[in-house]
Amino acid sequence: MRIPCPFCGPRDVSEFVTLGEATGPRPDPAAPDAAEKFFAYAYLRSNPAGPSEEHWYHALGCRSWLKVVRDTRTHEIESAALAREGAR
Amino acid sequence: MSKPMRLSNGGLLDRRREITFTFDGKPYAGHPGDTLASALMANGVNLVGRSFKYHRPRGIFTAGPEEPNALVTLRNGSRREPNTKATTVELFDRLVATSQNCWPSPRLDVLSVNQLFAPLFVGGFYYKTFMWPASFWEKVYEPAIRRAAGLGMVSRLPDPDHYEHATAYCDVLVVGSGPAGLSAALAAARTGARVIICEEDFRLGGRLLSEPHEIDSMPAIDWVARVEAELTSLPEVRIFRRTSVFGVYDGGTYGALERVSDHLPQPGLHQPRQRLWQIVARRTINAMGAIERPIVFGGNDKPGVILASALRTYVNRFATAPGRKIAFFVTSDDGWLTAQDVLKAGLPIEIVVDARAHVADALTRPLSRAGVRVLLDAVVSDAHGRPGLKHIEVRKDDKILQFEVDVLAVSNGYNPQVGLTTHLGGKPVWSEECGAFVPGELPPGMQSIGAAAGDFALAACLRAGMQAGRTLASDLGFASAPAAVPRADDEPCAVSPVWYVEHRGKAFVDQQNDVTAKDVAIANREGFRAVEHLKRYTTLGMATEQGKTSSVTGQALMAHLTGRTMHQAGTTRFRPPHVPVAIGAFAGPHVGKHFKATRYCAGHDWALENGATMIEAGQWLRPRWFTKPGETDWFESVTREVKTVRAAVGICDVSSLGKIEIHGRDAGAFLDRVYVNMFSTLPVGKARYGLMLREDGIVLDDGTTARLGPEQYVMSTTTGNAGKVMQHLEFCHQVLWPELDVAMASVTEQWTQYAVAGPKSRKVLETLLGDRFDVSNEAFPFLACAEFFWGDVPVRLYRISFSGELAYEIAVPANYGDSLIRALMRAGAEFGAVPYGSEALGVLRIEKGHVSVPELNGQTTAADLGLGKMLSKKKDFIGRVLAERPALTDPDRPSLVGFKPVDPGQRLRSGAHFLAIEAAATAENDEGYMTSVTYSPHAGCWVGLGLLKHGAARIGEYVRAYDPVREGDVEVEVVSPIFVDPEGKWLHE
Amino acid sequence: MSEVLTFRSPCAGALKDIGVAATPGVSVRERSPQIATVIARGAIADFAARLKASFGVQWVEGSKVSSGGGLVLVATGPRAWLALRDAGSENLATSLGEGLGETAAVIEQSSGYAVLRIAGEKARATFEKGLGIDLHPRAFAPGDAASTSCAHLNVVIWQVDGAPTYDVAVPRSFAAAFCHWLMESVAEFGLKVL
Amino acid sequence: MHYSFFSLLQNALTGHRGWTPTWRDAEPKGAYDVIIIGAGGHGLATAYYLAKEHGIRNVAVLEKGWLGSGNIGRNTTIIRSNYLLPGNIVFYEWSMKLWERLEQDFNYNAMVSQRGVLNLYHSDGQRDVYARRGNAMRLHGVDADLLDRDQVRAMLPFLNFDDARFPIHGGLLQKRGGTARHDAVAWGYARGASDRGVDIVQNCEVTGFVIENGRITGVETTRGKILAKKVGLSVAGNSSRVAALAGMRLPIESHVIQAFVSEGVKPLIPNVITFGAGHFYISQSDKGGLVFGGDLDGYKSYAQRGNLPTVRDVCEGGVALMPMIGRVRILRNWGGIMDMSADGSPIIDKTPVEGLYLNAGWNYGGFKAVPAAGWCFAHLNARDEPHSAAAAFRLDRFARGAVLDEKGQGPQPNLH
Ligand SMILES: Cc1cc2nc3c(=O)[nH]c(=O)nc-3n(C[C@H](O)[C@H](O)[C@H](O)COP(=O)(O)OP(=O)(O)OC[C@H]3O[C@@H](n4cnc5c(N)ncnc54)[C@H](O)[C@@H]3O)c2cc1C
Ligand SMILES: NC(=O)c1ccc[n+]([C@@H]2O[C@H](COP(=O)([O-])OP(=O)(O)OC[C@H]3O[C@@H](n4cnc5c(N)ncnc54)[C@H](O)[C@@H]3O)[C@@H](O)[C@H]2O)c1
Ligand SMILES: Cc1cc2nc3c(=O)[nH]c(=O)nc-3n(C[C@H](O)[C@H](O)[C@H](O)COP(=O)(O)O)c2cc1C
Ligand SMILES: [Zn+2]
Repeated sequence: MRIPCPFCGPRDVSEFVTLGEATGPRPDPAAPDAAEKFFAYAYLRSNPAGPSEEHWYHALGCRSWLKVVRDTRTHEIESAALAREGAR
Repeated sequence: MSKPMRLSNGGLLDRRREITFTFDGKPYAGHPGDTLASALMANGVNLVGRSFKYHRPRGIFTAGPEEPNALVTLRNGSRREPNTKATTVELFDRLVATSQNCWPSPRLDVLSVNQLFAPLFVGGFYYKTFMWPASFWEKVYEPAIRRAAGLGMVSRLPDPDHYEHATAYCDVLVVGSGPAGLSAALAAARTGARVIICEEDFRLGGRLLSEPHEIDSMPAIDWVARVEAELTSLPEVRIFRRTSVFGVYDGGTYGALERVSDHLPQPGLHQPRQRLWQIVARRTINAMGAIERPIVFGGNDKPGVILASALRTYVNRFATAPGRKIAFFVTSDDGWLTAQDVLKAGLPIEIVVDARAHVADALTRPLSRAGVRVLLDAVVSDAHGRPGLKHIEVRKDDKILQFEVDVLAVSNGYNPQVGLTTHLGGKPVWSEECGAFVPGELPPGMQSIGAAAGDFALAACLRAGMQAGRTLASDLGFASAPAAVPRADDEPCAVSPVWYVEHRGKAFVDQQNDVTAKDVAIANREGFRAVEHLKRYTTLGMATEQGKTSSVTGQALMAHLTGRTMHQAGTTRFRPPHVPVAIGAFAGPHVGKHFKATRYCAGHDWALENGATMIEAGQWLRPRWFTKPGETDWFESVTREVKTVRAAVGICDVSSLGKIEIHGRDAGAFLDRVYVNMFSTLPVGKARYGLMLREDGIVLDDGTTARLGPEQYVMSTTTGNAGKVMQHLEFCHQVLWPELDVAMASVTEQWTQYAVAGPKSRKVLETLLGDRFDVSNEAFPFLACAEFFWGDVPVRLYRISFSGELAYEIAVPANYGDSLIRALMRAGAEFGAVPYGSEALGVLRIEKGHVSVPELNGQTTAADLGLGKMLSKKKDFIGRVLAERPALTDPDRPSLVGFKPVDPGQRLRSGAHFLAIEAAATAENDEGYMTSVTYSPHAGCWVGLGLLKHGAARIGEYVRAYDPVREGDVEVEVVSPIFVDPEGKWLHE
Repeated sequence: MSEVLTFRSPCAGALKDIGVAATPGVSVRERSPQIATVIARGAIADFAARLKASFGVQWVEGSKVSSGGGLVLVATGPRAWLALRDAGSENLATSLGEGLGETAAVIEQSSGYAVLRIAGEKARATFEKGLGIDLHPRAFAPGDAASTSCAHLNVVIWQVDGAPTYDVAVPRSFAAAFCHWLMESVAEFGLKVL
Repeated sequence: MHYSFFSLLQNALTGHRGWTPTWRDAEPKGAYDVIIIGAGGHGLATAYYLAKEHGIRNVAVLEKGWLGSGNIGRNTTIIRSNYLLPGNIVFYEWSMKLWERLEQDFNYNAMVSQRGVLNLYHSDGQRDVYARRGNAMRLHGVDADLLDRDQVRAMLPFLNFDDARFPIHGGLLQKRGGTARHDAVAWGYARGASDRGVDIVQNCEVTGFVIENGRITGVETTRGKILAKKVGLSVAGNSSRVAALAGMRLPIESHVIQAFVSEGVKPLIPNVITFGAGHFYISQSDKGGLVFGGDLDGYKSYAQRGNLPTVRDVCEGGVALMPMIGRVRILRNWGGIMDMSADGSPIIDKTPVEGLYLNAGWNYGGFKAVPAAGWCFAHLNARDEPHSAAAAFRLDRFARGAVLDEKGQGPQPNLH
């Protein structure tokens, strides 16, 4: 598998580590239902068979965190973007 | 040496040179260009080994990697390679091979008595018996089964050869160098595209080496030579010979194995045995050809029964044959072409049997004209002879005819090599037109051509190659004018496969795993009808050739029994590697001492010069202790080091701890969010202990972080977690809070850092630094930090302590690290300074009650470790919310306390569990476990840290430290975890 | 006591000539430049402008090398560079800090990396045995840089000229492991240590 | 038909014409008392114990492919109960007890081979962690032996003791651990269940749930709607996909793990061995193949295959640990899809939908669990209360913080 790092170009998967599914923005710690929200954020996954948004880290490369949309049935990558840009 | 079966001329051999080799200890000779199989055959050796289950005599059945029978043990000593297919071994000088699965020899094999029990040993018999008595399985049955199973024997010695890994890129990868592959490579290469062509054989040409076709009015092998020359002349072409593409992976990545030195007695100087290539290709042309299919009839495994295409290879390419009285049993036109070649080579043919009623005259005529008996609409039902083939029975119109022959060539059409096309999940589909499974959905970027795509005729292969090579290159933007397609005739290639012939003897479907037609019938009766069930129940297709000659036939038999079509039956799943690949090749160079890279500190050489024993700390090597002359065991050295630190001063390399520099306007705010305690309020020039949680509220890491400037912090982490913490911080910054003005980089490599600890540490630093820096308590109190220059070398100084002593850590750029430790030791000499290692470091921190790796085990909360008070209530931080979950705040959770043996002579061990004094040793009574222990010179006895239920409330109580795996059971007193200087006075002195 | 701290390079003693051919296929030389990590803090345009104004270096976008007046900036990430300059009187990190001001964070790394200059006809064939990236001239040319792995080690590599000559920066503690990999991989071609 | 040496002999004499299907390949009926989704080890064992221990025979096991086409047919066959945490030890030890009498119980030789499982350690720290584990096992009445370097060397002289990057210091041995013939476990349970009336329906994929007023009443399948009073979900790597049909999100990601088998060789490796300094474990099958594996590929996948870097990583570990296997060739390499849970431990529990039960999150360790998971899941289905051996495997433990995190990796499934 090759991940197209937006900065480095396509690189072998062995240069990356993944945290797994991107479970959305970190919840508001001050919200009244923060406990429930944090539980879902930390533990629950949609785990779809199909395109899935994931966090990947280019550990042996440019050290960027990426948001990657990858099909879990075929391993084909639909998009890869720098997480910091998506977050802005 | 005489080679009785070598034809007097022909063949692609270098007859001027002779190569000698031995098989089962007997010497033989062959020529460069031979394989082991062809050389054995030329020497009249056709009985090569015995079969797996029934120990039936077996010979040479094919001429390639699909060989099920001719498995030998190649080489000897530590280079011994069991189960090597003689058909794929390029002959080399002094080659040594031995037969397998037979004793004392293939001819006289004792275990052939197994054949007597054959009626019992049917597919799946072991599931039905050997159940009684239960204990006999491990004692009696299993050992016997294990001894009988497995073919060859491993040397049990370390492999002496080395292996390389390499990566190559290309625009077009061509797999296979037959007519299809060569023309494809040529067409693609002429566009200027980067082309790699991989051929597993040692010669390019594929079937053209075995079949005397004409291309562009020249003999096919001359055409091959011409193409090879042109390809070699093109700068962007790489030709990988002896290289099997074995796997297709995601993103256009292919695995290929180059057998660099396997054709030599041993690898040359600086040469690996094999090189594992990872090839990244934008497009791929699969031109792997096709494999001929056998036919299932009685005795179809006898030595002498051979695939017709293989016989053609042996005759034409290797100028040899397995016998002198040859018969054919065919269902395809291609079989007749082979028969014609055999005739041309001057070998006598007894008979050609074709199951088809009608065969073109052009095919039969040359044979009948030569006086060969031809029988159409007939079948071979049984083959006989022991050990090799002696005669066959042919059935025609319910009459049985007998023929004395020693070779029977079978031809039943071809299976395109679809293996690689399925590695990413594509499923082959049955083509009625080809009478075979052809590729279904292909991996992205791949195209199959030639025989691999079910296009069997030569002209079609050449056409497809030229076309595919050009189109794929042009997809990538490489254009060229169309070139003429090499001219050749399309040979006839009709086939009407016959899967099964009524017979009397044993008829094999999978020859290597001894799976018979009867086993398929039993599987059907017992409900194992799905192709995967058939495979798993009977082991059909699970041998070293992975069903290349057997799977489709087995499926055909099952389809026939169940009334399903081939299409409904489908194939079993193909998996990499397409051909077996040595584990060592996958492992590559990263083995032995180089299994993982070793990280060295700048002070490494100095440490070794000074008696250090080193220890792995993750990938780092750190001094464990320093042996002084006269010391005989580690305990003595470590105790001396600890005592010296407590009484005077010691120096310890702490460079491997993670160091991360964090800059920016929001650096403080950022640290507030990743640490449980406050850092934005830390004054410049100060350091603070920090604790980090994971988002689930469990402790991630700890360390001190110092503020060197208004916008500059340096964080330290544990050695083992340095990478993990860096990744975590990057995540927090890049993903969670990119709006913060923070910049960070690991500076672990940049700084060599030594801890200088003990009451005389200040003296040592004063001596070292002189008036470069004032280290007095007033100028530089506990938890101060500073940066200054020593000449033009920057120095960082921290007043922090892991040992509980008055202590400093001093850091310089690592290029000066070696010099620093030497200077430190010189400065410390007059104060009795000693270096200390990680063992003493451990003793000192346990005595001080500091937690470390054994306590930060990913299962403990801050409160468990007695650090609950550090959690700031004034701010949010990673892990705050989930740390409040009920089970994590349960007062019953074990918490950190100290332990001392009640009998001070007793030793403690970590990993022991705590039980109340009178309690029975049961799970219900388990109250926690010991995390760290040490002999404490300060306490004069062993001391420990551990997690005990309600620990803090039980100081003064006695409990048992129960350690049955080491036969330990020690009564211990629960004490404060801080054994030295509980008020922390020393730190401030 | 008037101690002076003396310098010891990361690869000291780790490289040796390997002579299999009259002309070795690859040469290697350890460089000891000053090094700093530079991380842009605000808008890249501001950073580029300061870089140009203070050092005369024209910034090149992407995974490239920007250089001028003896200063080389090798891109290692979207907002990060390894800055190198041959050792001289002026401290690189200090002068970068002053020259770039608010637009970047500068972190001293002169001892953080071993920097090797590897050149020769067989340099690509050698790197093929460790690097996962494509060094073919169509894919990687002088002025190109990559942060990647070589035989499992983090490296930063950039091409200096078409000889081809490459510079490789390896984290200091891994220098010995890298040298070991290099010596093994280059052995069949021969190595000259300059 | 009872299997024995005599039945084999008898059949041999009559040309093996007397054998009958191992299990009935049933057509689905319109309604059942209990439907179990997934004819893997767990689903089949559940059906078997429902029929045998609870007398509930009107049961269907629905399988989307062929019986045993999931992980039960792909795993590396290791069985052991050498766990660290109490909630796990009781469960896996119960499973081990069931393994020890399984073949006689269901009259099928699943080749349960208690050849011993040895986990190697390479540092004092690792030794102490294993001591903690071994002691926890002993407190639960489970066998555990802590071996030192010499003892390991005497047992397995071919390991790399002298040229190792991370020298072997010793190992934790569970003698009762070992292997079992994976496919045969599925076939044996299928036969036992089918003989007791359970319908095993192949090529029948569950595509939806019928839920009325918060209660399950049946399932939609590719072969039509089938009613049931209770439905048990036992679909291993597909847990999230199937649970999503009932509107649930689970603390699970599906990941690929690869496994390898070498060409067959004569007896070489007597036990199950795991490397403590790399990702590698190995045993030898009765057929002679070295069966081994290592770490996950690390990314989510439903593709049942992995990539080359992991293959290399596993083999590096292998040759680093036992240099003698360098020339042994890999015959076949495959991947299976596992439901990796957020704490690395399984879930056997009710769900918010009444009558719908969940058996999931087995990671790469659910083969050894097959007997006990079947036993406990059948118990839950039949009695509506958790079996004591599976009491820790509750779905709400994540929200409560009562996780069973053996490795201490936190809620990141790919690290377990
Ligand atoms: C490579 C590998 C090595 C392993 N090694 C070990 C080991 O050594 N020891 C160990 O203890 N464990 C091991 N495991 C784990 C073990 O194999 C699994 O945990 C266990 O097999 C899972 O339970 P199961 O047998 O019921 O799963 P499966 O056999 O996967 O059964 C689930 C079934 O559900 C079916 N299904 C899915 N969705 C539907 C649907 N919608 N409708 C109908 N049916 C459906 C599937 O087709 C499948 O047959 C390993 C796993 C792998 C992949
Ligand atoms: N008349 C017939 O019925 C009939 C049937 C089949 C083939 N043929 C003849 O066979 C030829 C087919 O040509 P082709 O080019 O398609 O096939 P080919 O068999 O000539 O060439 C295939 C080549 O691929 C190589 N190869 C296979 N797997 C490989 C791998 N994994 N890695 C590297 N190399 C690999 C083989 O060693 C071989 O050299 C034609 O000459 C045709 O006349 C005829
Ligand atoms: C313990 C064990 C032993 C195996 N032995 C063999 C073998 O001898 N030959 C073989 O081809 N495959 C063998 N396999 C692999 C199977 O053929 C198959 O690849 C695996 O069960 C996964 O199925 P799949 O490849 O169809 O997905 C073995 C698998 C296991 C788990
Ligand atoms: Zn990148």
